[in-house]
Amino acid sequence: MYGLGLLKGMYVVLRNFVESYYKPERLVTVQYPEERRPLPPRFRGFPFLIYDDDSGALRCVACQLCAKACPATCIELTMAKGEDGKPAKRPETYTLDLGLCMQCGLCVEACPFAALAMDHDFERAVIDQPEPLRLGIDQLRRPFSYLEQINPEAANALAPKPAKTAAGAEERPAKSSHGGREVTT
Amino acid sequence: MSMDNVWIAIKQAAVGAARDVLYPLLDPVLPAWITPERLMMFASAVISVVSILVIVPLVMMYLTWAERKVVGRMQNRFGPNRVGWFGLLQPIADAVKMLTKEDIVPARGDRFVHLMAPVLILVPTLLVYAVIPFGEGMIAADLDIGVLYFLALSSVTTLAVFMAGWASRNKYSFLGGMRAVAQMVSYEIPLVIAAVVVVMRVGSLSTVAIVEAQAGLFGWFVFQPWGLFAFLIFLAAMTAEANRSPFDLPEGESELVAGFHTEYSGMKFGMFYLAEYFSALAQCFLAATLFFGGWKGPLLPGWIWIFLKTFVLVFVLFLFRGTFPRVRVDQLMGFTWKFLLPLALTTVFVAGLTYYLPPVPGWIVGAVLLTGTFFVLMLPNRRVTLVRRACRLEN
Amino acid sequence: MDEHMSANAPAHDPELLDTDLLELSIGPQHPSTHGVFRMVAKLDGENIAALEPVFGYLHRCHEKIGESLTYLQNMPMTDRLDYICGPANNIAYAIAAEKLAGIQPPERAEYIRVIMTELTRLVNHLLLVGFLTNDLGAFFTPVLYAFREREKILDIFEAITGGRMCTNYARIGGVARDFPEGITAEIRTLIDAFPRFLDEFELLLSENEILQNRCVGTGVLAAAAAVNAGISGPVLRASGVNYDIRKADGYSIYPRFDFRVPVGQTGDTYDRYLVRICEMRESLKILRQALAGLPDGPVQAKVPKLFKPPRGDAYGRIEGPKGELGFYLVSDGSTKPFRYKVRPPSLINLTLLEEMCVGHKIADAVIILGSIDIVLGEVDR
Amino acid sequence: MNGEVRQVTAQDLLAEVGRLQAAGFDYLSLVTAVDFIAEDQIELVYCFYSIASRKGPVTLKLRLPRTAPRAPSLLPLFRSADLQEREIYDLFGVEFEGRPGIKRLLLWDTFQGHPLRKDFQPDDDDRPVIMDERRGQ
Repeated sequence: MYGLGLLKGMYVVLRNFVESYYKPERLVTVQYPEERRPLPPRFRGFPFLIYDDDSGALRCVACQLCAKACPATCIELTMAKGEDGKPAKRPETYTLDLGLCMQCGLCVEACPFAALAMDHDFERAVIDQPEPLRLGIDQLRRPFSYLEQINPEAANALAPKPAKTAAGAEERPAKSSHGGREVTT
Repeated sequence: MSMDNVWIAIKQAAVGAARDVLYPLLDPVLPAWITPERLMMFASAVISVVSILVIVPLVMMYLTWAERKVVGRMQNRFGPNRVGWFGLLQPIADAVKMLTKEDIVPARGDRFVHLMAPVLILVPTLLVYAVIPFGEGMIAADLDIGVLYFLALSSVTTLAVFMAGWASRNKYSFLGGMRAVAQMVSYEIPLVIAAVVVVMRVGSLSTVAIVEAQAGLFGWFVFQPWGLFAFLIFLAAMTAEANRSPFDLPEGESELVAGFHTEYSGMKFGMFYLAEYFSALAQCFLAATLFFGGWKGPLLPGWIWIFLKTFVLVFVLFLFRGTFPRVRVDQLMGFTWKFLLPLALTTVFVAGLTYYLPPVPGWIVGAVLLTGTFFVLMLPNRRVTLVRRACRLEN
Repeated sequence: MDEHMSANAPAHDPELLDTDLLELSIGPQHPSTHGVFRMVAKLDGENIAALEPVFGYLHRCHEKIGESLTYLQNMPMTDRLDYICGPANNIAYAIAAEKLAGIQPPERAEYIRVIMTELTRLVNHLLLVGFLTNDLGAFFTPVLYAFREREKILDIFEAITGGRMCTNYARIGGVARDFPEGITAEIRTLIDAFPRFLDEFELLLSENEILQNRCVGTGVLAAAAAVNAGISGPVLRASGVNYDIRKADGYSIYPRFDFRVPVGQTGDTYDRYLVRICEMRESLKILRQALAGLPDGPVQAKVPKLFKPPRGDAYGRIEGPKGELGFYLVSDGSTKPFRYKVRPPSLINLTLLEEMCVGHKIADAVIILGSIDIVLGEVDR
Repeated sequence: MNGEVRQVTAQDLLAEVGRLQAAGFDYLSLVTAVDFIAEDQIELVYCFYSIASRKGPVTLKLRLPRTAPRAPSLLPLFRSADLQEREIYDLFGVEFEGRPGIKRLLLWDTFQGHPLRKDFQPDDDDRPVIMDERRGQ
């Protein structure tokens, strides 16, 4: 009969209409600000610098590998000078340009010292824009405990090195599926 | 004083008050020829006009809210629920938005015609509510040519749509305007013939008489074979008249951007939006009056019945909007001239035939004749036999 | 204005009526051109007398940028090509680079890649069928049903790769990270629930008279013309040509899976719609077999940190959701590709757009374009 | 390059393609160009596949001088060459003979230069390439 297909269509839509009142999978809207969907641990926001909870020292040794690995060249950093004028193994300035960063995660994979990880903070909308989009060290630093909280799997892969940080990067635990040596630049 | 004519009592009280209180108050000021009776007549006219102008826009505003909630639920989402509780203030928010938006007139467009089009589309759709019987005796103007008045006015909107299309000096709106004229003119005919079927059986054009003729539950015309088919034709033609879903070609978003009201913004666009809902609501009211026995119905008072029936029909329009893709222009024309019109003519013939036959055999004869024509008429239209095509799976 | 189009103005002889053809520019700012694509149509009333596609509104010189980035840095760039099928682009680029350097990814990585490509095919076809009916005028209802399912798949992508659409997941020699725990169970529930959704979708659309009236017989593409025009993917198969690169090349581990290739009969818009629905069902079959056979082991082959492929060139291609997605890489021995060429299925599928649209109405041109399934990121690169 | 690779010259390109087409390679999948600036040559690469017999790619390579590259167009034989040749003309500046006309595919018509050539210098490093007329004023 000519109109049968139209009636079937109306049946499907009516069923969706009626079932949306008592079946959860027929009403899928998540009311965003009030209800929030849990973010998966591997979610890639903007990168942040990790510092050890106890010593408070940044794990970054200013080796410029992340800056070279970034496709969008959005990381600039300079090595600090020690008291005796010799270069010290920590960054003096570390700026990340949010306007260029596309959150691809290559910097985290390129960092041999596991000083970088991906944040879960995506609500960065602001009404006025006081500070420019370039984040400095103080806005980028986060404790290691924060990483354990948002991305436990990455945290145990980047477990803090038992030896002193300045002793040069000796081999970290071999099997680490996240970041570290195997991945090519 | 049953619930049925509570409104009539209120009106009479108000008119009485106008005579007793208002007239002595204004007597020194009024010119001599205004007698109390004339003042009462004027007061009752003002009351019915004001009541329509208050109730209908209110119902219409919450019709837009209901549409977005219902179509939302059909699509597994909530629909507006941010503005006010359950989104109830959404229509008010829309109205404010429409008022505050900048009102753009296209540079080389025809300024006067561009301004007149929204007026010409809104006024007739409001005038049309004068003949709709909201209840026992609750009708603004009980014209004895009610249905004719309704159909004549509702065809004026075609002109306004084309004016809008032409004056916007934009190719898309021009195409939209041309489509609108073709569609509305050709769907006017089945609409009128479907109404004529009922008028013929009742013998009067007055909407009140039509409702009176549908006594009792099974007295509704929709239970007659010819009444059912006339209603189906009326439903199809009504959807096309109001430019609503399967036939929303004049404002086909996907191809004509926004059809004839592409160049309209601010309150002018608001008036088109209002007019579309007003005419859809008015035609649902008329369908309820013609085929579902207006205010007739057990238990509940009359004016609740007509609103219930109209909202059921409006829900059907929402369902159309949520389900159907858009028909193409030539299929739209083909559907009217090759399917709706012949079917409408046979319905008129069957209605006339069964008038002379006794009720029960008449019903059967009518039903057989009409379903026969329905299937016969489907053959030329079924250019596409129901395609049961599945793709062959190879490796 | 050029003189009267007497040659192919079909309906009437312009000299008699001295009419002219209305030139209407559909796009680049148009609700149904799936991005910034423009068609300049010459209309005779509602019928289309001539139609000329205009490209380039989204050109970002992707291939020039590719030449100034290293092989790994190009990987996140490939997400932005056909931004609906992120993982498929990554995997196609990885396959091409591996062919260039002769690297063989481990077993588990191959299985993960098949699973990700097939999930991407589902995402793409869901989006296409939804928006095709939206162009037809079904006001967002089928789209939202399709998006409800697509969101589930995007959540899986986000759990695996960290990004919903910009996944940056494949690496030269394997994939970036292994599956997190519990994700295979999640994929299995998705696959088990999917056929029920597809049946409901077909019930809503496949026998809908208005959809059939509009789609059957519109934009017919003959098989021979399609092959000659280099058209690939579901559009080619809808015209009756049984050519699927997963079967033809047998690349990666597809020969191990038992699945069929849906082939249409007449090559009109309705066939293109049906082929995609059947392809979704076939993808589910592949996903079930891939999940069952998922081995353990590493997900990344031993690839040096500074990846320097030997001199030479390689053309790697996969059966992307839109057609044959290929990468032609020329290496001069440095860490950056000397030439980085993308073979865009969306662009080449548009070769015969004019022939398919002429004679139809504007409303048909819109759904023909919708049924070809183009994404402007890939067309303009 | 996997599959069979053949070097051809401009003169016998059409004959070679005709032979391939006769041999069942009816699907021209890829047409692209590579700018070998060191050897001062532009190389056109054509990939052919056979639909029926599902045989692998046969690649034809054609070397052209970099200064005024001219190549016979495959459009009369393969419609799929249409847009790809327009793109090569647009980004590499290779003239194609034997086709009704050629227009830039991606860039606007008044754009000067061919961006994918190795020696292409954009107009202003920081500002995007400005259109010709605006520069005229």
